[in-house]
Amino acid sequence: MSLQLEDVTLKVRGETYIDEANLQLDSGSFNVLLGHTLAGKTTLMRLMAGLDTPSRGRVWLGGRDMTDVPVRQRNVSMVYQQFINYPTLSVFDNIASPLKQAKVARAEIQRRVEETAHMLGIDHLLGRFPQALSGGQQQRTAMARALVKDADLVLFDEPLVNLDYKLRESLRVEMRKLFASRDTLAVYATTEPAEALALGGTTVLLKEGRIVQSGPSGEVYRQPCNMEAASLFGEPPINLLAAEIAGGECRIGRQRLPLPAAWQRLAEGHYRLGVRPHHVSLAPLATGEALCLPVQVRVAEIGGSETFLHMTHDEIDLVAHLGGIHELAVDQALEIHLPCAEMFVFEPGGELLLSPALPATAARA
Amino acid sequence: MSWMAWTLPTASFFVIIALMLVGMSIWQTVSPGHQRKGFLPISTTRGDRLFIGLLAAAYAHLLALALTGWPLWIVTLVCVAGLIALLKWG
Amino acid sequence: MHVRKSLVMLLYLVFILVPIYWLINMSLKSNQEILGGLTLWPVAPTLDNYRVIFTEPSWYTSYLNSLTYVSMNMAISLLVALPAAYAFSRYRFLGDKHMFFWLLTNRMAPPAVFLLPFFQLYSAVGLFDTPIAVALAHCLFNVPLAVWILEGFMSGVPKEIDETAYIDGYSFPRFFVFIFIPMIRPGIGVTAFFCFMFSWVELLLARTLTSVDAKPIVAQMTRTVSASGIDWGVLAAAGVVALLPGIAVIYFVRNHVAKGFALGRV
Amino acid sequence: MAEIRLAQLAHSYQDNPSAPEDYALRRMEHVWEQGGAYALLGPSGCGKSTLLNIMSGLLAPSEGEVLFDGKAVNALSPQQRNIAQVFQFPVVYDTMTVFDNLAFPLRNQGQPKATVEARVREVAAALEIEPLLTRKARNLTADEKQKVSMGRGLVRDDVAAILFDEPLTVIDPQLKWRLRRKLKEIHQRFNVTMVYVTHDQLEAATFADKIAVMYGGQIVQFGTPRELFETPRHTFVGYFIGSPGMNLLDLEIVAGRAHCHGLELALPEAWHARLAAQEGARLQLGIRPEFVELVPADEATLTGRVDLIQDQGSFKIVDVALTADPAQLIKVRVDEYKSLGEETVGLHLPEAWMRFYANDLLLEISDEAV
Amino acid sequence: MKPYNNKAWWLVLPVFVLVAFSAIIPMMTVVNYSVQDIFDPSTRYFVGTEWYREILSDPRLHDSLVRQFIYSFCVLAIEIPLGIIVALSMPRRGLGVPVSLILLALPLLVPWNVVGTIWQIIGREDIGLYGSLLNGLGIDYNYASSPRDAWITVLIMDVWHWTSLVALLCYSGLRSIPDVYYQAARIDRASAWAVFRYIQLPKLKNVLLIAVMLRFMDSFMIYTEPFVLTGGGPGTATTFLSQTLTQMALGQFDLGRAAAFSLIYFLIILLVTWVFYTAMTHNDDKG
Repeated sequence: MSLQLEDVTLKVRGETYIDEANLQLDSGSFNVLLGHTLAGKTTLMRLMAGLDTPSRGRVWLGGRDMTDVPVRQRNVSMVYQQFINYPTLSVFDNIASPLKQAKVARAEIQRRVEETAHMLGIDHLLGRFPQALSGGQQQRTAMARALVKDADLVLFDEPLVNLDYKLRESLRVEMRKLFASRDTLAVYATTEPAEALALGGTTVLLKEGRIVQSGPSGEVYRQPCNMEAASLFGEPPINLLAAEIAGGECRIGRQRLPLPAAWQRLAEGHYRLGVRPHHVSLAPLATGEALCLPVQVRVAEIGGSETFLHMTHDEIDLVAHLGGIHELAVDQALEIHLPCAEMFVFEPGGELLLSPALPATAARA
Repeated sequence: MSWMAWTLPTASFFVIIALMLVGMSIWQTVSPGHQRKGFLPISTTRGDRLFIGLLAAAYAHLLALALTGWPLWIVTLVCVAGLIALLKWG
Repeated sequence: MHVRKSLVMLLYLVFILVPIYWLINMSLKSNQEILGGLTLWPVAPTLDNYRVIFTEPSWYTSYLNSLTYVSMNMAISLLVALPAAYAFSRYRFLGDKHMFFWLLTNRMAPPAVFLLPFFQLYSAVGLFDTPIAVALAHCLFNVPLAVWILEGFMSGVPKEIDETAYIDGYSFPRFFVFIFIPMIRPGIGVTAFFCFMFSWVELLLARTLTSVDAKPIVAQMTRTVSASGIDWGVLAAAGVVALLPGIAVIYFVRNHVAKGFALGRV
Repeated sequence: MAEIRLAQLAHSYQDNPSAPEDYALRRMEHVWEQGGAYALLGPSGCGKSTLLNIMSGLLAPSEGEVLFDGKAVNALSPQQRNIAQVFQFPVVYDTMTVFDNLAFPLRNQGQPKATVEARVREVAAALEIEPLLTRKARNLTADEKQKVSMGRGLVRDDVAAILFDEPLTVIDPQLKWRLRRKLKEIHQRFNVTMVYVTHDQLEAATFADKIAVMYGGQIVQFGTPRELFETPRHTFVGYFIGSPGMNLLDLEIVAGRAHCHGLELALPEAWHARLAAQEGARLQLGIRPEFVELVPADEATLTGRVDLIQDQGSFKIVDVALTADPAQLIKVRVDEYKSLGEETVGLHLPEAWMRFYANDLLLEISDEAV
Repeated sequence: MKPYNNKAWWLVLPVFVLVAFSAIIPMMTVVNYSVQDIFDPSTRYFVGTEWYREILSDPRLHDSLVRQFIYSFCVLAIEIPLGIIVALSMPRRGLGVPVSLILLALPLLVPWNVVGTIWQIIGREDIGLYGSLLNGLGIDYNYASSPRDAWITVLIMDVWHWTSLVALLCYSGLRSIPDVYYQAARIDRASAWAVFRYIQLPKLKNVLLIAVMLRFMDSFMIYTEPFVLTGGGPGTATTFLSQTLTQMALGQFDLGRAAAFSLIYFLIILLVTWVFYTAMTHNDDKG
């Protein structure tokens, strides 16, 4: 079943929570809402579910106008960030509750609950009560309840955020597999760009109640429509540098650099350059043009196989995500190389002018 | 109902109070008011201001009865004026 | 630190228990011994006082009457307070805060003069001298309290539970009865205790709204005054017996009370 | 400032623990050196918060001792140990302003007014909460509150150690970067021992110089992030560190030689001998996804089909199902521009990055033997 | 943020109807009475605000009002701190919890007239434990003849009767404070006083609001216990507002005057309670 939002706006007492959202999500697709806390992700999902009614605009589900249909009469389900289960019901009864309300036959309930529980690996816990479970098990119970009834629309509101890192990693893969074989429309809210990428599907970028950009996740990541989108989607966030092109030079801070060939076409004036941290290099590039900037090391965060290097150039904060381990002292002076081929160029207003070429075949599984 | 010992003045008093409540409800429904801060030391809604006004009026009448020999209708007039001022600027 | 705390608690419990002990002490004495002089424990213990209470119909029926209206009051209070508390904990609506305060103000009416209107009101609707009259009258102060306590407990339940239930297809009444009420059982236990307590010990309204058929224990006790003076022993025994249902109620809800006190912001 | 030593420490929440499972913390010996930045990493329920609370003195261990600079402090309260602790969820004093919150630990020590003022300003500047100083703490957002909680830990300059219990749980990911960086800078400036509890390996690795990985109430490995990454001493460390974790493949010994899914491994003789000597134990080969190489199928030792590709932006994770055993997935980390279809691929496992485990523990072999 | 939904009124309606029935109708009746001189239900004359004027200048009202305010102030000044101290001293876990809960609740379960009776006996200098104890110690104590002793006895009786309520409410408030707050305070080296001032007291605010209001209202309307103990005496030492009112209403059967009195009484309680309520809740609205 497809979902369409048409000029959906939510205002409560003069305060705008969602501003003219227009969105078309296809049947059977997996969609990620990505944005900071308070960007309006939860609100948008509540509008989709029918828990709230928009102050303006329409919500269409499968071609039917559902704006004023109460949530009970829509076939949706939702999983919350908090582990929401009925504490007085056993895991079995928790999962069975939507089926019981739908008056499904007893044997059928038994079969479907067991099947769903098995799929999520909680079939041995059916007799227990939610309080006796670990966080991961509680959230699996909540997910099972959402999946058992074959809803047209399943909403996940940051379901993994309160779970352990490793558990998150494995549930993420499970989720992808669960939905790969269903024609349910899934919407998943998260604050983590990496999660949005890992889950695949479509990404919708939200900021302050506005939809900034939507499209296939890889595409949105590699071709953000503006600076806002670029900085929302990326962790650590993309480096942004104010630059001026004048007199055949590119000026960044006090630094004057020769103008790269790729940018010859750009008119003179002010621009903003964006470069993702993993494209920043400490060594000169083997191929292609690069901007070379002197920087001072602020701090080097060393992971197992990678280093996050925080630096400043003329009061501008920069981050590099480097493969391998680089032990660098604070205040050490360095030169970094920013490959022009991987750079985004934005107008001062934020519109995208140039972006790196997409890989020849954008592979999708 | 005779045991309730109704009199015309008290009946009209209650009718006025009831009308005020109904009026305030309609007003709030038609054009919702919000909490705000006026000359009163706390931020109030319209309903709060009405309550404060009525309570103050009751006390004003009692004080007038206890301390002065003024005719009560003067006090009542002052209170009505005060109530309106309170609703508008309180 | 802990010693000092326990000492405070112990001293306070002694302060509380001495008068209770004195009551029990008196109930086991004859009137001669009570009035004869100070004895720290019954010198000639007697159960005569209790015998009076358990054999004279006017005594034990008054117990039953009291229990009847107190149970009715608990039931009515909870029944009406549960939905109202839900409304206050989940929604904002026209005049909600004023309504809440108005409910509280109902405890402020000085009972003495309201007795007559009460008497006339319940006579007018034909409820005078029935347990239901007392039960309804006690709602005046118990319902606001019940709403207030329950609202605290309900606010502790995340609203996402409600939404999940609606998403699952529950109607509001089904959700409320089968999901929500079981979740706030401790709160209901605590509320029931407070309703019981205030209704059980109240004297003025209970005495005014009843005469013969529904006479409560508190009114019966005031009749121990006779021409020969107060029958202290029987009065004390009646007081001791009057404590028992309360202790039973606390005992039954003790886990809920302890847990309820732990959960709620009563 | 202090070195913290845990001597023969064990803890059980039961009164009479008998089996090892009864212990939340199994007997351990451990040293946190003065001035280090450490992380205590593990899944939930592994005992890391228990250990933290024992060090801070909120919990008394049932066995063993905690020593600060060689002095046993078991009997001392948290205030006497002079440590600071930041909790998972923000703890602020609602009715105080942010300034008073930060000044609270100093005022409790009776510091002079000028010192309090100076320290609070310094810490507020470091945490970027200066504009909030006059606000009431109750009106802050969750992450502002958490910054205030951290500030209360950082404001005392005489502490023996600062303990962090998953302090960034409530913080937005975008902000986590800045805060972690702040903490690291603060560590470098104040030179105070910091122990940071987390379940997030990235957080641990970026914050700490050395990480203690906990599993089932034990510290299974203590080392630099690089050591944990390159040479996990326990399969759990291999699985838990790295995203995704280490690939683990079962080995069998056939005629004295190590085989993996029917193929004999190309290894020096000494390794075959070493592995064969462990026959009977559960033998596993571990290799990091980062070190598995994709090669044309005809040049490879193992082949498989691409099962799933996860785009992570800067790289991709490819799950390869082995031809010999499609249930066995091997994860490979590849460059963001590498294009792949649903084809059969070859895998090359470089010998230098292969690690071997017997019953989950790392097998080692001295260099001369190879 | 709670959603705005006027349908919620349907849920409040039963409470509204029930309480309106037993509150608004009697209240209206009292207002009606207060402007009339009533001899019997059929013989009544409209007198306007005469009763109010008379009562407001009646010295009996002034005296008992002052007595009442002093009494209520003392009740709050003793019971609220004492209740908090007792709640702080409650055991936190184990068997002690239910045992102390039950023991604490005992005085609350004693019918109010029995409360008076107990103290009437226990305070007697001939046959009561406390009375004879005090006299044995050389302190001249007799609540039946000394106004001061009577007054103190009523106060102690009230403390005995009601402090448990404050303690129970505070205990529940204290239990809702997560342990981590105490841990943080220990680490910040907070003194016991600071823990109380900055952690416990703020969390107790809500329960204290209700405790203060309940205790204020009930103590302001105290009737049964002093009536049983001394009948308001000796003299008028323990004649509080409620008793003055009852004497007027029942003793003199002066319904109109009594009604006016009780409305003035009601207004006083209303104002004081509203001030408490507003002072303690209006901070929440900002948060």
